Amino acid sequence: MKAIIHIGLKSGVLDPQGRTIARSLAHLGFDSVTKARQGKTIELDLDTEDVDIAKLDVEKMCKQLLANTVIEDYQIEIVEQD
Amino acid sequence: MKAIIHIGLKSGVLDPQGRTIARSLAHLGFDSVTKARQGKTIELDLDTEDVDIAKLDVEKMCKQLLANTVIEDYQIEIVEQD
Amino acid sequence: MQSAVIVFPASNCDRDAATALEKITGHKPLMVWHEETTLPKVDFVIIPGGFSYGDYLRSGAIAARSPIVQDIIKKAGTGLPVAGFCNGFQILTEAGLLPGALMRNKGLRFVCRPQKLQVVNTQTMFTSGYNNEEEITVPIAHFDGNYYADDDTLKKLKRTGRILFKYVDNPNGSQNDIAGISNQAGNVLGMMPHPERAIDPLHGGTGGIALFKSIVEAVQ
Amino acid sequence: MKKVVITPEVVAEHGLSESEYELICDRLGRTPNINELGIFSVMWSEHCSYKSSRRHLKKMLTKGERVIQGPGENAGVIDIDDGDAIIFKMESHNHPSYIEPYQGAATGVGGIMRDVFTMGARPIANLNALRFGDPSHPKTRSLVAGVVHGIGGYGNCVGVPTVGGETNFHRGYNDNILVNAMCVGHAKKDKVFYSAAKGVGNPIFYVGSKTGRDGIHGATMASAEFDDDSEEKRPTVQVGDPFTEKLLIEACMELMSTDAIIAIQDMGAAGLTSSAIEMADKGGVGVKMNLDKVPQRESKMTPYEMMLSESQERMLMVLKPGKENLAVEIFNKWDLDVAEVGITTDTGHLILTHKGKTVCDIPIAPLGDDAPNLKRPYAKPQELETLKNDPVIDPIERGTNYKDIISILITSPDIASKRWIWEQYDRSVMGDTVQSSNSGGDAAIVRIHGTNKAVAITTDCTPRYVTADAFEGGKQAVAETYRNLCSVGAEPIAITDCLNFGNPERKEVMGQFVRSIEGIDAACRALDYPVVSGNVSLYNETNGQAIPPTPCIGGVGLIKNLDRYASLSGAKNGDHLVLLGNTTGWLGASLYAHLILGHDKADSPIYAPPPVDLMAEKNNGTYIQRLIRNRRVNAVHDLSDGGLALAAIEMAFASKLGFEIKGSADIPVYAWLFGEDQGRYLIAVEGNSLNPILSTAQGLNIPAKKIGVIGGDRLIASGAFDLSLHDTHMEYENWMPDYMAD
Ligand SMILES: Nc1ncnc2c1ncn2[C@@H]1O[C@H](COP(=O)(O)OP(=O)(O)O)[C@@H](O)[C@H]1O
Ligand SMILES: [Mg+2]
Repeated sequence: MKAIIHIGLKSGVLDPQGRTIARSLAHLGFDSVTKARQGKTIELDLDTEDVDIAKLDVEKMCKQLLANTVIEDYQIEIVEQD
Repeated sequence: MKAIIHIGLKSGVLDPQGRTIARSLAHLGFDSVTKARQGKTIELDLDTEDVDIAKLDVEKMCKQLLANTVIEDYQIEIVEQD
Repeated sequence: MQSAVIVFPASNCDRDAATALEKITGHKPLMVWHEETTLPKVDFVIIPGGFSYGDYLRSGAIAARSPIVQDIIKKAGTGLPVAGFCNGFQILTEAGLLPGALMRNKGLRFVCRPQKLQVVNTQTMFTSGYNNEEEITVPIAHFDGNYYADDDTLKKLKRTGRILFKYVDNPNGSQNDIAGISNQAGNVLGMMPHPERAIDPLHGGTGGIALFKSIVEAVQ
Repeated sequence: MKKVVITPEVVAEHGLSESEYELICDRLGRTPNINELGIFSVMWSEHCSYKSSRRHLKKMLTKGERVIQGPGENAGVIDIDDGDAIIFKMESHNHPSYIEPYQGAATGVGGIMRDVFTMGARPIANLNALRFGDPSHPKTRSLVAGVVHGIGGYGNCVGVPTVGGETNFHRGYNDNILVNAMCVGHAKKDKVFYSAAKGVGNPIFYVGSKTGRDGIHGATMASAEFDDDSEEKRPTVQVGDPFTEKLLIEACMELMSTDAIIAIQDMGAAGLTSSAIEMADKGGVGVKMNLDKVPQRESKMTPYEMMLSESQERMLMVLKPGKENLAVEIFNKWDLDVAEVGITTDTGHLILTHKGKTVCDIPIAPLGDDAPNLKRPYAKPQELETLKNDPVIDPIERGTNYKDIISILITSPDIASKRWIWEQYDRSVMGDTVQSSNSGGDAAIVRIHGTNKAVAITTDCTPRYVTADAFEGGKQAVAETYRNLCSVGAEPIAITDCLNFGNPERKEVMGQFVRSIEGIDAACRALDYPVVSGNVSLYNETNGQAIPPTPCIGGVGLIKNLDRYASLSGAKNGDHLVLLGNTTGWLGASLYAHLILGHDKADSPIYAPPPVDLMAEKNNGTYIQRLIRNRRVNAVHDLSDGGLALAAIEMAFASKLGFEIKGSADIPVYAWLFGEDQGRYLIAVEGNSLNPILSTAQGLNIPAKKIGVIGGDRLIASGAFDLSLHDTHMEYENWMPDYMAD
């Protein structure tokens, strides 16, 4: 099984990277871009059968290590392997 | 319209960040994790109506700036705003 | 000899590079702002270290797309000597003037230390002042100095003598211990260590002096 | 936006007492609205008003021959000759660093740099004084990793070398870590900028980043009423943007090179509120601002939010009329926000308008004049016993051997090498770092660009001593910085401080605070070494458990000629080792007592820390400076934690040479090796210098004695230990990497 975790800054938190990317795209002439935000994804290969257990587990991982909930939000996506 | 760009290291390129995450999770007792990879997402707000144009545009942005194709792969996802 | 140092937003070794150039060549370099579209007439260009654009997105990525770099790409193609140190190296790879990429250090930490290097090829305009296989000490200070290139590129770099400096005790995971490389034509150098911080016995030692002297010799 | 009714709960939420609230109503002649209440509450908070500490800080020595500006401005300014000035300050960012170590520490570094460059100085060096909990505490490792990463992440990007600092670990900091950051900048004496907004009718400019809802503290209930989902939108931790900071430095420097600026002030704690009010108050003017002009990052921001936001990388300036376009051009060039937000007036009031309405109108003077100035009760210190050479503390009697003792000391978290930390800091950017953490030296040395002179900088505090005796501990912290500066050949000039304590409402804590200040002041006066800036951080306490009192001192000295300086790394084979200063074998509150005798345990008796003889301190330090200037010494190290044994070992590590030393008959060898008598230096000197040094010392009344020689690859103390230099060094180097590894 696979878990994909999307981590982004909470809304309202300054995102200097996103801001700089947006400006730089504008400089390059991509004027349709009104805003950019940067986040990260962490993809985990999990050796579990049970989706529910996996979800709970990954939730714990996010809280304990992967995300900093003071400034970040996260979303978990579980993908059953093909 | 929104574009979400997922950028990850090409397979074969060493991902020390991912490795460290996997190791730290194991240390915390999450022994179901067999592998971790870290990537980034860039979310763009686009002031365009046309999905196809948006796609082409974002493709260009990726090639010109957002991804370094020597080491990175990217995937573009276009989301029509709700 | 007339030289130029390019200044990007949040370059921070621009002054160091200028100080080194002035000390060794006796001439103050021109400081050229990144928004300029053409380089003034110079014999040599330094792309300095620092955190251009905060290193946001990827180190060197945004700077590599600036107007001045487009002109540098053009002129480097006609033989203008260009050297990039640290962030400058990252910019040169992002701009495609040098092959490969600089990834996050293997230890996932910024490293600043006096670093032993081996000069691998002394038959270049940047290294002629060194002895073959000479060991020098030059400070490093970077987060993304882990040099990566695919196998073919690595082989080619080696075969054509384009690896100029190697680390003794690899600090960042670079492939083949690569610390600095040149382009095919030999007029573009990129290296992670900071030779401009090694020109003064009181600060960083003197391991960088020969590099600047080699360049002066070559362009005069 | 709903109108907020000012109920007693709302007042209490703002941390204002009933009497404070009455005073506000009295001064206004009416009840305040929510914006006004918010402004009073932050201006009268402990952080801005120094209400518990002000009366005590006032006692400190703040004047001296070289002092251009003492406390009261953004940072202190001292004269270092030739038209050069050094501007410096230290500040805490403790709580934010505990909540979010990376961003907390990073914004701490950003904030202190702004205090320095707002005065016209280009930052040339950063230092950091860190205190973490016990290494075995589950949070410690990730806090260390995050804080160090954050300090490096910010300072490295801005391109200012981080040249030194100190790091302690103790269970007393488990829930309250300390992150104190110091910045030193250089300016020309006639180009120093101040914050007094003199003159009426001058434009007020806002520059830097946009304002968001960052770090708006407290008052959650009251402000929640503005907007139903404002709570969710309000991050309590600010994110730092070093890239913008770097641009802000360059833009400010560019504008400062013209004559456009009348006054300038960074927006630190309480952002726009405190910067506007402080500038107006100092200049004796009123201020009128239109909040619609404030660059905003988010939509629908209220006046309350704008005034209380702590968004980073922002400055407020008063310009000369006619210079507006110049400022706009420069800030545009650097891609920064710039906006004319107001004007200075003769009303003496702070008037704010928003969407055409006046949303605040308060007299400025009372905000400062009436600010609470509390007289908190404090406990008297306790009597302590002395501990010197009692046979029960003899290691042999206790059945341990010296090899193990050295091993314990050398791998103790406070002593072990901090390479893991400082290798993450760019120490050599700017090309003027002569000595930094990697020399293991006592003070960092940073050259003034383009000259042959330098400043020496150090931070010190030994909380172990302050805990036992706050007065002696306060003295000692100052004296140790003095000694560290003398050790590199600098003339100590002035200090900054960062006073970290628990809850001042507790008598014992207030006692520690007051006594520490008295100790600091005693040392400053005796050493002619004034305080020019500083910061107080109180309430470092969780569940009634206060941190060990930690008055951290940052000392700055001048090296007039870089041809003559010293470090602990210059010892040569065959050099004589000479111990300067009085040795009695004082073991109370020593590292040996804590780690080997177990005196750190909660129930063990508290012994007096080594007293600091300030006369001797001055005398000895002056002599060391003279020896270095006359090139009489190859290496110098002051004696501190772990006494002579550790000083000699550290010198051996730095010089890559062993030693052989021998004690005297009158002091037991363990007390001789590990006693922490103050005011002492270990020096390595060549043969022909030995006798002149000893005899001059005698003439100056300074105890001086040859105790051994440098050379070989063994560390030998007769009657105690004979160790491998290499193995001991590895132990010293490996503790921290091993600890951080997993
Ligand atoms: N947090 C830190 N940042 C930078 N340097 C540090 C830090 N902690 C310790 N160091 C460096 O490690 C060395 C030893 O520190 P310390 O034992 O406190 O020195 P001293 O006792 O001479 O004041 C010094 O060079 C100091 O600058
Ligand atoms: Mg110490």
